[in-house]
Amino acid sequence: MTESKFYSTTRRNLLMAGASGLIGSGLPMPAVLRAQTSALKVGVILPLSGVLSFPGIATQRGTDLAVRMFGDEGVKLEVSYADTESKPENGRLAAEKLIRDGATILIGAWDSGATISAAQAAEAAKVPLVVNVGSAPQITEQGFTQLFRNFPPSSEIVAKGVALFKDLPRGNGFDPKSAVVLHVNDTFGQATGGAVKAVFEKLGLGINILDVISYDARARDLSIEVAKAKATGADLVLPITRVNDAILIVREMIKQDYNPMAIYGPSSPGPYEKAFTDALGKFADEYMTSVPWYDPTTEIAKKVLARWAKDQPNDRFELNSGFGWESIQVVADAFTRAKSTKSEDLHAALKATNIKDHPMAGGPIAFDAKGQNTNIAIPLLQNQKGAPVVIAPAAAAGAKVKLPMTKWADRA
Amino acid sequence: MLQIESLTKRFSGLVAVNDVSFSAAKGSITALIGPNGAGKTTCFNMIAGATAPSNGRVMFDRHDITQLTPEKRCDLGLSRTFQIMRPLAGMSVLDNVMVGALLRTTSLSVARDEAREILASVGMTSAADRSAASLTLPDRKMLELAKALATKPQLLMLDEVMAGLRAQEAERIVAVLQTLRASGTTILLIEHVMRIVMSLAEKIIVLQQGEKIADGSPPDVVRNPRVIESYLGRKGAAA
Amino acid sequence: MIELYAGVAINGLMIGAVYALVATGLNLIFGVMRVVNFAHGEIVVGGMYIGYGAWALLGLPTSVSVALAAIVMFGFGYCFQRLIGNQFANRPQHAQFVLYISLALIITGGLAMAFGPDPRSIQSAASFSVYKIGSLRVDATRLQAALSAAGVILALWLWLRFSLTGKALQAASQNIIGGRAIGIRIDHVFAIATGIGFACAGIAGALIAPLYDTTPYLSADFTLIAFIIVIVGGLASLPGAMLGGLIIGLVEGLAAILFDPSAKSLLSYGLLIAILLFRPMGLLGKRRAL
Amino acid sequence: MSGSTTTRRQVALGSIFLLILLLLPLVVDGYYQTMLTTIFITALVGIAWNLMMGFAGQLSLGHALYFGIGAYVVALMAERYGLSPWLGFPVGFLVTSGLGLVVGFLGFRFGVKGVYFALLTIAFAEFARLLFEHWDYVGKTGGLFLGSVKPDNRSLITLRGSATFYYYAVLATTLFAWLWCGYLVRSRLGYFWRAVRDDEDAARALGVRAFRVNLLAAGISAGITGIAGGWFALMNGNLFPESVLGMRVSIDFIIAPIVGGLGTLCGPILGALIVVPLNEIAKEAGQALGLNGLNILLYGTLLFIVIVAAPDGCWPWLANRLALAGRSSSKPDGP
Repeated sequence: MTESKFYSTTRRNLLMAGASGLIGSGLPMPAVLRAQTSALKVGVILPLSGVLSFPGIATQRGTDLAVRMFGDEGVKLEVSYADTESKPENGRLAAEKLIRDGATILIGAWDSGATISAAQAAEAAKVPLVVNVGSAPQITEQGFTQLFRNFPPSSEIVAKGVALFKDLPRGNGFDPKSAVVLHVNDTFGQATGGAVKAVFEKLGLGINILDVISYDARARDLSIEVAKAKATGADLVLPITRVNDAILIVREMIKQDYNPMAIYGPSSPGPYEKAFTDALGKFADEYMTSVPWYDPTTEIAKKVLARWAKDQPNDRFELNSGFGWESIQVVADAFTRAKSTKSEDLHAALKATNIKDHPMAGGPIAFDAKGQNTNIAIPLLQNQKGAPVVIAPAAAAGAKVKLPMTKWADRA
Repeated sequence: MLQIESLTKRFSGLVAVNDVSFSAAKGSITALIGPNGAGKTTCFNMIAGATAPSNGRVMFDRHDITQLTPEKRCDLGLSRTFQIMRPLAGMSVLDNVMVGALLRTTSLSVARDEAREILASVGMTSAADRSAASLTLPDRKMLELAKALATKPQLLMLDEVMAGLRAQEAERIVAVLQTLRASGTTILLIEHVMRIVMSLAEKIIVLQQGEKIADGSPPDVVRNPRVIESYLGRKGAAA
Repeated sequence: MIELYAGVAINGLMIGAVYALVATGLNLIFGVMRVVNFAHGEIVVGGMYIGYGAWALLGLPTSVSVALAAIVMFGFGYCFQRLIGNQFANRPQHAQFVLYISLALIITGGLAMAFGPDPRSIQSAASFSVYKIGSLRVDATRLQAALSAAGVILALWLWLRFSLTGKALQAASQNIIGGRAIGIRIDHVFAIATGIGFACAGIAGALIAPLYDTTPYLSADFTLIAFIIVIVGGLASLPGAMLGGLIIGLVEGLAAILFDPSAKSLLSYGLLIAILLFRPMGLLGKRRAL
Repeated sequence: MSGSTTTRRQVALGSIFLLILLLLPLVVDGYYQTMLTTIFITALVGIAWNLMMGFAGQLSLGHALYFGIGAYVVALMAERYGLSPWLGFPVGFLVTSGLGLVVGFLGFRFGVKGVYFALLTIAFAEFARLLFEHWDYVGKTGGLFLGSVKPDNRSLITLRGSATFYYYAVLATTLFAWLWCGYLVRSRLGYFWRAVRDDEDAARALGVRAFRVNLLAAGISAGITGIAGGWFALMNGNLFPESVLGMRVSIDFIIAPIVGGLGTLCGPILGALIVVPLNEIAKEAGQALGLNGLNILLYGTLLFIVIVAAPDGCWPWLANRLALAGRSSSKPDGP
């Protein structure tokens, strides 16, 4: 191990010396000055193809927007992407490729498996890895020293979200006594589904979880799952989904005329997506989720949203693009303070991160000993009139919650 | 050496071999003859273990081998050739013969030497390194024989090895068989070339429509009226 | 609870009928040529994209896109077999396998490049329509798909039984050499069989396009399920494919209720293993084909 | 010239090739080292699979079963019980070769052959995947994660470490497996395998115990694949049922030996050297052009070209070019 590190560092030094020598001979600029003004090479690992490419590309849009915005402010970032093809095991190779290409800081990898895979390479090369999205609790439990996660673990999202849900006013036909969990059976869905059951019991909502139904991540037909949920007669449906399965579930609920008091996906990405509201129209309304979200009241969020509306008029700024944006903000901030493109300097700067103005809701971005940002707020969202709005906590709420849900048949 | 008792094979209602019994003495050459479809090859397959009999027993060296697999029978010293030749097409001629020789030895070099010797005895030394798939028909026949010989059989079963060969090539095989008999190997043949059968075999068994109609020395069989009527009657000119 | 079981059973049978059509195509190709089309699921997905494309670009209804998918996939299958497949008729199994795997990858890659990875779904008022039978609610689109699939299978069966080409196909499936001896143009017959096999898959794809969101990466599941059905029902047996489809639809539905929906295929694979070991000719198959 | 002798030229070229591989980490960085390690793993599984398909003639489409179980055994022992992979690998080998024997036993015992055997192997692999996706002990779909490598890590004990460490470790494993398979193929057993592959009935008539010989091929092939899985687990640090037991894994692994040349010792290595970088290049090109799926298309096209234009794979052709001259593709060749 020591030996190999010796080889790789020597080699990198050799390469850099060679490169600067080359530049030095060709340009009348001192190598030192050149190094100071050179752009920071950032490597971003995302699932840009395969089954996760949908959120992966959304994250990329946010990342690109931030690069443009910080570039306008004079922060020179040179971003290159590596695709994991939605395969977790490709994270490592992607990370190593980016490091080879000169990236001294990494961002990634949207999906938890690929993130841990990439973290192994980052750890070995001592290159910091800023996690943009990735909610598996294990990510920060492996003892990685180079990892910084600006995204909450799923258990925390669920706990904070359900706590808000608990305080929603009851009455007027909304008084749920029972619930059924429907979750996608992949890494994320399984962890979250388990957390939901635990949190509901722990917080004492007085809501009985009747069944936890898991469905295959590749399932194209959820009619049986919904029939099974309907047969429990639960007042609440708690779907842990991505975007397409959420659409399938709602469509099936309409067909089977299943009208629970509420549909609420704690830590469920998807239902706030444009694809969801476009696909379901009026049937998308009143669906609730709790996920990290931007705080539309802040100046920086308004600025980001304005620029987004200009650059990406056909897409919705949401969780993935938001954290994609913030991942660049974290890197740009560390780069500005470190005034260096060296991994170790960036690492030291990241450790001292304290960003107060950032678009996603919550306290300042800062990382604890495990590299976790614990200050991310989780609002409760509800789709209203074809778009998600914050309905809790009250301070950030953009609209009032509408419960119980309107029956499907009455949504003419 | 070999004793067949009431061997019967039914294929979904059709009786291919019906209650056939005969025996072959050690060191003798026995020929199984009969018109096409008489059940010779089926009989052969049951003795070699490739087909399970519906009824009857196969005794080899006073052991009942009716339930044994083909490879076990070969291990006991019972080796056969196939009527439709089955060279191991992906391997060289030498390797083909070595597979047989490796039954009796774990040493590759011993097996290789033995294989070369056997190839020499059937006159195929020059073809040793060729691919088995590239052989001509006579050579394939020779290879079938060589493979079977390599397993050092006590009982050698040959299914029409001489069919389609020119006289000169057939003579070569006859010579090999005579040497084998001299060394004490028992041989069971299926053969159409009556000239060879008559000159080689001590005993001839005649099958017709799955039933044995004659069993005896060549002169006896030739004189048997049923044989003359049903079989030699039409092909007598060839004999 | 009875309502749940009845609903799921009906649902399973309906989707099973569509699966049966997919499997019928696979079965026909195998029955005639003894090759296993590992790209079958990709053809289904191709059919789905035809259904989607016809709806999204031209606003065509499913009935029209089904015909379109049938024609396109038949043509594709016929040409593929004439140009490439026939050269592989006597090649070893692994070579055939690699050929179809490469075809599968080319189709998947091509579709991903053409349509992107995002799921495409057909949405219309009909997406939500149901037939109410007592307290049961039967999805209208699904029922139409099931009935159409059953109709296609029946028509195909009649055609094989009574038409001259159909009889030639059957002769070829029983004895290739014999078929050639009585003057059947084997190359042409093989191409027809592949064409029909692909057309079955394409039709099934167009039929389920309104039910499932289409992505390029769905295909492996379709291929596997078609295999299971063919093995369970019996190779080279059309009624077997129908029976197999219905059984698998039913089994997966019931497994989803009894265990976990995400584990429902466990039972299908268990069934496949049991059939392979104990009744390799399948439930309605008569002979071992290989 | 006989099938089982190694010519001096073969030894010389092989040694040069090995020397290049040994020195390569001095000049290439972590990315290429990992890429090469992936190539070695692909070659390792290819060698194992080829033993079963190319030499013994059994088409398995479910080698992910052994790869995944091997990976899980090594990872579970290391992560749950803190046991060194030095113990994990032998256990993994025993477990996976045992599984290979079970699948083989069921298949051969019940006379399941050809396409049916292939489907049986798929069914077992998919069954295992679904089982693992619902089995708490192995972490279900949540996956199984290895902790990060500690700063005081000693690679020779934990068998974990830098890209360079894995490079040499997997290279050594692959070389060892290659030599072992080369030995086996040229041994008495190897003759029996090829005999059974060419014609099982004819081989049995020559006294070859086809059942036992087939089982041995299945067991050894599965065991080696399990070892490859173990390295994958240590190197990658995370395991998911889908990513090690999935159908895609089985398919990916058999492409290399087919492209390289079935029934040759060097085919799987050559195939891996072609297939893995090609996939990587196609992926990058697809990304640069914004064409989702380009890599899959190119991958498919390559396979198509190979199977139509060079059905015996690339190795026999290359061997001729290098004057390593195999008489027939089934003959074991030098490196």
